[in-house]
Amino acid sequence: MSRYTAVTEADLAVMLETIGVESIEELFSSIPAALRLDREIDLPDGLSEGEVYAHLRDLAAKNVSAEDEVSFLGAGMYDHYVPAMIDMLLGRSEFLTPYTPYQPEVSQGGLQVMFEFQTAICELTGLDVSNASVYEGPSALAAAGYLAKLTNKRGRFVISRGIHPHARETLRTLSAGYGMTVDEVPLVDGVTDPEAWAAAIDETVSAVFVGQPNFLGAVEDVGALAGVARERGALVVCSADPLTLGILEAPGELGVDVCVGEGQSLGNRLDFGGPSFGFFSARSEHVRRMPGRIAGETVDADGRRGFVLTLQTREQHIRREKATSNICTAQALNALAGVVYLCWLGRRGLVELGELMVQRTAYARDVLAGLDGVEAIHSQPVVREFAVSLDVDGLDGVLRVLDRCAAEGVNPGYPLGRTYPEYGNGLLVAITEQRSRADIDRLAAVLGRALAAERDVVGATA
Amino acid sequence: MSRYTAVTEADLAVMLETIGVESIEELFSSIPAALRLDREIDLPDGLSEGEVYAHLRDLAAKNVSAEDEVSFLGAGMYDHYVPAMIDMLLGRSEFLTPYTPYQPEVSQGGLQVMFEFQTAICELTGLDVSNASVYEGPSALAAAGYLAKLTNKRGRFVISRGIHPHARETLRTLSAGYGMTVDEVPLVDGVTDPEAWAAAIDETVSAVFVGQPNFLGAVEDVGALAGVARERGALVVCSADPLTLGILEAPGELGVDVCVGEGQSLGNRLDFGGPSFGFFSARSEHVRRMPGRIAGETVDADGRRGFVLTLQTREQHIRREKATSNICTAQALNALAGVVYLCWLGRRGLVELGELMVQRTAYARDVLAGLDGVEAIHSQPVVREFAVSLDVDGLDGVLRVLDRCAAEGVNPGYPLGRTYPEYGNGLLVAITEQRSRADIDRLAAVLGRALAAERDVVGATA
Amino acid sequence: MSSGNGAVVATGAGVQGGGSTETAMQRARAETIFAKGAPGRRAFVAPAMDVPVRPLDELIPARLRRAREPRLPEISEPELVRHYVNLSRRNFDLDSGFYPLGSCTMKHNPRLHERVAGLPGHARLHPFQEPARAQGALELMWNLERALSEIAGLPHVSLQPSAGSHGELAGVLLTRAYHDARGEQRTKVLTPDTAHGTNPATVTMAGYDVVKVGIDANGGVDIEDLRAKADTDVACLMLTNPSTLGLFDENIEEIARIVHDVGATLYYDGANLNAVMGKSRPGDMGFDIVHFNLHKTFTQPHGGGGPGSGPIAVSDRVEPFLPHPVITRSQVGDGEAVFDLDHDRPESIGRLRGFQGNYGCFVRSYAYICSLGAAGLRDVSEVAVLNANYLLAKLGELGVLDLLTPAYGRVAGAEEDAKRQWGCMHEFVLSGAPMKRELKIKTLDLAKRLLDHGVHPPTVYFPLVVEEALLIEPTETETRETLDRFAESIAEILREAREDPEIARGAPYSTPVRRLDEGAAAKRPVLREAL
Amino acid sequence: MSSGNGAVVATGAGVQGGGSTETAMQRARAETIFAKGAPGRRAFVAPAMDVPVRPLDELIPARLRRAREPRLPEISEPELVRHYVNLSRRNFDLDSGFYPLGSCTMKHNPRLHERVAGLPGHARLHPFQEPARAQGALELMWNLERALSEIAGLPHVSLQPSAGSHGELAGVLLTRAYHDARGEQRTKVLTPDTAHGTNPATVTMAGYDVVKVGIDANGGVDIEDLRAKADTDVACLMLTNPSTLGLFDENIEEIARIVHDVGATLYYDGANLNAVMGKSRPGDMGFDIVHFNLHKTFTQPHGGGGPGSGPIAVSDRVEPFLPHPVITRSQVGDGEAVFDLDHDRPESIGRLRGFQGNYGCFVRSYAYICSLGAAGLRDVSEVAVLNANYLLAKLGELGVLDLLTPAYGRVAGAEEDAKRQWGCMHEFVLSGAPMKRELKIKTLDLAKRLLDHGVHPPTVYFPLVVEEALLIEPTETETRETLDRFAESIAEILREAREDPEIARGAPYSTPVRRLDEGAAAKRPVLREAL
Ligand SMILES: Cc1ncc(COP(=O)(O)O)c(C=O)c1O
Ligand SMILES: Cc1ncc(COP(=O)(O)O)c(C=O)c1O
Repeated sequence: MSRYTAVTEADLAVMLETIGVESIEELFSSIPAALRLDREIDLPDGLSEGEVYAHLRDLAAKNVSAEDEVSFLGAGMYDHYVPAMIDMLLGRSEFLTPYTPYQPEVSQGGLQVMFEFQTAICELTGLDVSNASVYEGPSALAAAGYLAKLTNKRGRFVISRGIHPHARETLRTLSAGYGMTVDEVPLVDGVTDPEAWAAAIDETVSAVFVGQPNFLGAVEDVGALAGVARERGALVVCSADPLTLGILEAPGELGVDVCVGEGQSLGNRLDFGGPSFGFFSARSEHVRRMPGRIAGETVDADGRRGFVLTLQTREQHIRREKATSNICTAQALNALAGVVYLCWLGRRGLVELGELMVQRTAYARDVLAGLDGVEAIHSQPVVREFAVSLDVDGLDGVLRVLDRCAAEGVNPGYPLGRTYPEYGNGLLVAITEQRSRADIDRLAAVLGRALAAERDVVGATA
Repeated sequence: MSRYTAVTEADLAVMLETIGVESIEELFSSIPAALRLDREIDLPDGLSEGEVYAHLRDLAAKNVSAEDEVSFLGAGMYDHYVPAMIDMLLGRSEFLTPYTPYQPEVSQGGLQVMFEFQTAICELTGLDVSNASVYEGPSALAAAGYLAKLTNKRGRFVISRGIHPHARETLRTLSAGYGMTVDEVPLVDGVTDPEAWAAAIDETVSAVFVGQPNFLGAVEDVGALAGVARERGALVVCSADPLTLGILEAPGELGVDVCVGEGQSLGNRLDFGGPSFGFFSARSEHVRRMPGRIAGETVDADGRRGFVLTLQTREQHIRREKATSNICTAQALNALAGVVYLCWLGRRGLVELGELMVQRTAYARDVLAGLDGVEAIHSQPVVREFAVSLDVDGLDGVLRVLDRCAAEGVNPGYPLGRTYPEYGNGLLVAITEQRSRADIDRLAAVLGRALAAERDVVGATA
Repeated sequence: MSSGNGAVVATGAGVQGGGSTETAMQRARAETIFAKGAPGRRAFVAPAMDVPVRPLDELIPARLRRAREPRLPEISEPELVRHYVNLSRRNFDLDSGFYPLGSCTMKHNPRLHERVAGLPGHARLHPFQEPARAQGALELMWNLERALSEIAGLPHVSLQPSAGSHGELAGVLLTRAYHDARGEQRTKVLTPDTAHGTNPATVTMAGYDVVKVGIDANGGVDIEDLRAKADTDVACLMLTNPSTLGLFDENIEEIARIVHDVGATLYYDGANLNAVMGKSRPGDMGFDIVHFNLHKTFTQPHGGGGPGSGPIAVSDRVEPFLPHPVITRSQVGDGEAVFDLDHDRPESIGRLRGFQGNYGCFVRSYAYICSLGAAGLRDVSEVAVLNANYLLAKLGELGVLDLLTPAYGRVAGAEEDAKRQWGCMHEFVLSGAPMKRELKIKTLDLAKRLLDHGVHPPTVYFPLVVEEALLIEPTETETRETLDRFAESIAEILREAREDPEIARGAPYSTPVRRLDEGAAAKRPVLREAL
Repeated sequence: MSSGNGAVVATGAGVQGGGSTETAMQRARAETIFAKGAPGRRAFVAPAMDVPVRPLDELIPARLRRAREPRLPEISEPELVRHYVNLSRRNFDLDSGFYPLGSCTMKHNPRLHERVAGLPGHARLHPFQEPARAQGALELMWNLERALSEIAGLPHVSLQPSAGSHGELAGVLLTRAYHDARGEQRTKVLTPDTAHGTNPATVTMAGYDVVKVGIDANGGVDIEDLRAKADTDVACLMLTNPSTLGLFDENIEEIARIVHDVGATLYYDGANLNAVMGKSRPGDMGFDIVHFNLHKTFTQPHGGGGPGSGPIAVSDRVEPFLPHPVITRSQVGDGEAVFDLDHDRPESIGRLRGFQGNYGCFVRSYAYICSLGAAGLRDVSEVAVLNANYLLAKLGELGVLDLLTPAYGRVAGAEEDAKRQWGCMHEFVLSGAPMKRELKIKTLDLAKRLLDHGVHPPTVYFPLVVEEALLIEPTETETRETLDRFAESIAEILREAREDPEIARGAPYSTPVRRLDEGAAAKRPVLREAL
């Protein structure tokens, strides 16, 4: 008997007797002898619950989390406050432990949550239909590519360089199998270059991809970009930051066919990158090519309202090699957090939170731009994130500045040079509602000192 | 509308109209004008959830908890590991948010938990009946005194000085009202002085009180002490540490009438001293004088087994000034933690945990006694706690040693001089299963260094 | 598979073409944890024995050791979790429905409070940690004391009492210490007929005699009776205001004068503080001692019957006697404030319990106060009173008040034809006497039938001064829709009872068990599982 | 008071003296959150606007801003909590009962895992935190990779894939990269008829053609068919072993030889790894690529359909193509080990998703491995197999197997009169065909009737190769009593159906809703609330 098993000696005797074997080993006799391990696998001994807790806590203590420093890191995942109610709901066995609602009669809770989630996502994006979640942002974008491919069978994708670098790469990886070419359109003053965009799109293009706001925090003119693509018969995919959609126009109003995105900022923890959820919404004409689970409304034998998984003939368990996606286990629990978060914010809260971010971000942008050695990378409107460049020596210089700030308990943001060589000494700064004016002022002070120190050292050694 | 209210302007209009008043203020008109506040009370403005979280987290960070140091503090509350399952169960709305089960048909969960709790406590203490919890250890002891007073109407209590100082004092405070004299019997070599004990007890004594193990960690000869008291018609009350009762004889087997105790060590957090629970068990002849809620078994209209609050004619809501206690709200949720913890340990686990504590404590006692400047205060058998004296200058010297150790992340224990002037340079050290041999060795090293440093300084200034 | 029937599968018979569809699982008898598991099973795994093992006999003599193991269950972790999760589902709770249990203030319990109370810096803080290393906890307690003091309008606070009745005991013992210090031997404590049971019970435990004071036609203290009984043997008058009838005693100033004139203290049972926060203060009314129920007014979750917390606020004259330790704050210049515990309180009544009180509850209630601020707390009381009056009016609109009549609370000076005849503070009492007479169902039947409507019934048969009483406290956190639905449920039950009283008398039907035989339980008490 | 019926009050009609006792609340229609609340209500309160406010038009031009607010609910916090708590109670879950959903490994989810995953040092760690300040996370991932590698018997691991099917896609793309690097253009991937739907779906998404391979009389891969189809156009064979029939393919060595001989890779769908941990390793069987389902074998809770995590382990020849970043460990002398993320992987297929994978799942599964250790993991598989075989035997004892017949799994060389005729690994498949024929109830009816017995039905109608299939996986965390009770429930349902098949056909009866019309939902899809 190990930690979570329950076979006592008495049980074992009865069970072997009932089965009609002498030993457990006999049950494994279908495994060829040569393949049966004749040793214990090489792992440490098991531990008591308290010991495992202590070990995992010690590992946690080796990380500097957003609980430990004043962090302005964003770049795709954001340190928004997760209301305590969400922890409670996600911790309820009834939501935490069941699987996909294959038996709707005893899964009305999960199914209704999906239905509510779909409604909320449609409201946010302004599109007709939503599924019940996909893995996360970048693979959601790749899934939109696959939908486009299934729709128009064309062979080329055009993607704005303003899309998150992970998403661009995921699209490349996952579309390589079915043989797509992926062309990137550069940015100018922080947004997708409209001329290069128009030039890149022709009738061979299956889909175009634009981020809103883009990776540099800039608000794109999605409507204009979409217009060009639609004219040439390409599907328009927008990857949107859902928490900006109380402020920014709904993609569905701007000619977008599919709106996807990363859901982490909606009530999900940072979790070093996952699990979170991706959302996937589209115009209704695409519904039968959508990936993943979709909940729908129906009635029971007594005429009571109820919910079921529906349109399953799209899915792998029914259609197998003809399925519109291979996804099976998705991110139901994270999507639950998402819809609860949106309801917690509520209609007005979404807007108020957006306005708070816009104002504080504008303030932070001004304050940082006022520092010696800091310059804006672009002048576009932003919601909660903006890009500056530091007057230091490329990525390494930025990293040294970040180290100095970390020593003072401040994390100024994401070093853009990691993924954008063209902004080698760039810094991407995110302002969530958890970063107060005092925090921003502290950032300015600490960053200012760190920059001065870095330039002193570099000056001295030069 | 504030944070948790929901009256919109539209609601307010309808509600006032329905009531037939013009304003909310009108509803307060029965309060004499002179007594109505004409200002807002003087408190800071309300905060958002995230801000309150941050404030409470900052306060938490100003404490050094058992998560932050290697702590050997015990002295009545112990840093045992609380299994995660308990947090989950206590966090379930169904256990967390209802009140006392006044409506048994929709409270079978809570009532059955009480019934199971009572069973577990009876098994631990070896007594016939248990209630469903009282506040905590010391007031449980005082409640036992009140039961004795109700039983035999005598006017004097005799209490061992080995009982927790808080419990001794609580007994004095709470029995002062009904006019009891409380006499204390001193310790000799760490246990209740049997001669002084025998001398103190006569036919005027209502109840005697002994701790098991006592405050110095020593195992008392409860049977012998009880015998003397019973001969003279006094009720015998034992305050027992429940987690030692897998090792030590059940008080019920030793002539004890009432066994009470602090339940914190059973699956409850330290919480800076509360909430936890007190348990209260007794021989069945005392059941109708017991304080607090008691769950009993019965059947429903269809003959189904069920549970209800019973013997309520003891209680304040029925008997009022004739009640056997004034207790109303008790510690149901903490008692739930207690019974789940006991089931988690299980029959064998309780004993194994006890054995681990006994062995590690013996080891620690040896290792510390081997240090220069450390001496045992007594030579009695112990389970998880023992007392030593440090060769320093009284309580102040001990406190300085503790400060030094704290700076190295170790908390060696409780300075006995705080409550026992006769052990002015005493230190009480507790070894839970969370303190490994490595931790004990670290304690020895750190304490050794601190002692040496203290003696150097004192020597130098002397 | 578990006898604790889960949420999803309901108990009880269904019918299908004549045959019962009930399954064995639905019929199963409730099994306790002691009936589950099997010898040898376990959830707990001990940490490794990492020290040299010595024979137990050497360490603890056999005669002191346990001869027979306690027969605790032997059960695997999965079984254990299922048992208690399934048990939980047999409880009604505040997070699933309306819970207008009068006098108990069943308001919403924000989850934020559980989160902050669970921070290891609070939850794993040892109560004997040296004050220098527990500054955050002491600061929190200081801040909470200051807030409660301001709310009560009394300068000094002790957080120590564990619940309301513990606070009452503290208060009466403080009264005794106060009189003792003045060399007076008083013997009586006055409590009105509407008092909660804990009041008289406390008086007895504190060694005083209870003297009851009648109530007048408005449900307030009968001033004449009070005057007659208030003599110099009286140590204290204990009062709830608003009273347990949900009514503010308009004569409170006069009452205070009478009590103070005979040198007695005036004690405020704060169970109903939810009605007056930020609107009126006990200290200003003349009270000397107030207890708070943090588990009511300040939303510490009720936990199925605790934990609670019952801090007290007192006037200057009572302060010297407060339980010790008390929290102190000192600050040099504008340096950091330093907090400490002061045990050196020579006149103190002493301790009421171990350590510093139910700190975990302080964290929650302090978080609540931080969230709401002054205006928020005032809003709480305003909406609590608004909701109660609305519900009362709504019941009137639905014609319910003919059968469930308000016993007290006629609005002073209301015209005959005024819309508003009845008023209340945050709760109100109805008498089911007419209903019992006319429909032949008792308040208890109404309560049980309410269970089938998915609500927790109000407090029943309290206060004792009202026949067939129903004490309804909706709290401020409920919506108008919820109040409307509750009113409709009551109306529906009365309608139904007029047609067929047997339905209510047989209720409930949809609960995990049907009506339970409490008499049998008391007659032959079975108080533990037989093993 | 809520349309999401709570736990305690069951839905549906009762009868009392002829009249229905059903209440309005019990009859209420399920309402979504969008139907609740009222304009102006709110749970969220924003932090104070503490910076100078500029006109929004100055910051974001009106034409980019939203014209019409999203119509999210407007609801108070108490209402919101109640809505979702009540909804939760309409789910069946693993903590309340038996959940033998074949192929899904519904094992106990220890709460320790939720606790450690929730530590802020893990839960609030930003994925772009500099590796130097995320050493704990990287060390954890490294340790987990090493453990999974040892379990799989394959040297390299990537934790990146988000679930099993994502791991499959990674695996097939790795296969493609592998062949590409060798200059080979292969076009086909083989999958046996027993394959899970994600296998062929993955193949298509990765741009290959699916070629189906038949199964033999024992449910294993039909070796002759395999030989016939295995040519040099074949890039890969995807296999589940034990298969979705719960049977270990005894010819695995031969299969591996055939596949490798044509230069293809052998992919192991690790969904059934729970049968063989510490007993046998895919790497030793000859597999090149393995995916794990942390949400099955390593007890990441299923969350109602995720999150999951699908790490892959691969052989040396596949390693160069692994998704980046990969975790590296370096150590100078016996200094502290330093962990880093290596993005410089020129042959990598690239990323499959953002960041480093579902770290929160890694924390849980790593805690699980730490708790169990080597012997514990072996015990898991041994008991998983023991429990499945016991349940199968128990069903035999109860005479169930005449109507629900094992389709495959006859014990090799069992004498005619041997007790043990049928065997399996950790799960087994029964065919309901005889039951359908003789009792006129389908597997679906049996499944729905099981709901009234308080258990979640097994997987139904999968694998496709078995008519009226019922795929039963009890897992190792269930007790013998639970298995016995389940077997008795099945027997009882069959007995009942013999008397009256209508009962099963009309089932369930005791659930929050009765059988749902899935056809109608698909025909006229209503996929969101109309506002
Ligand atoms: C009016 C009144 N006074 C006192 C109390 C006792 O408070 P506690 O239960 O906290 O001891 C109550 C609790 O129900 C009450 O309603
Ligand atoms: C045999 C088999 N393969 C693959 C999968 C897919 O795994 P996932 O749901 O994690 O994508 C499953 C899941 O049900 C399965 O049972």
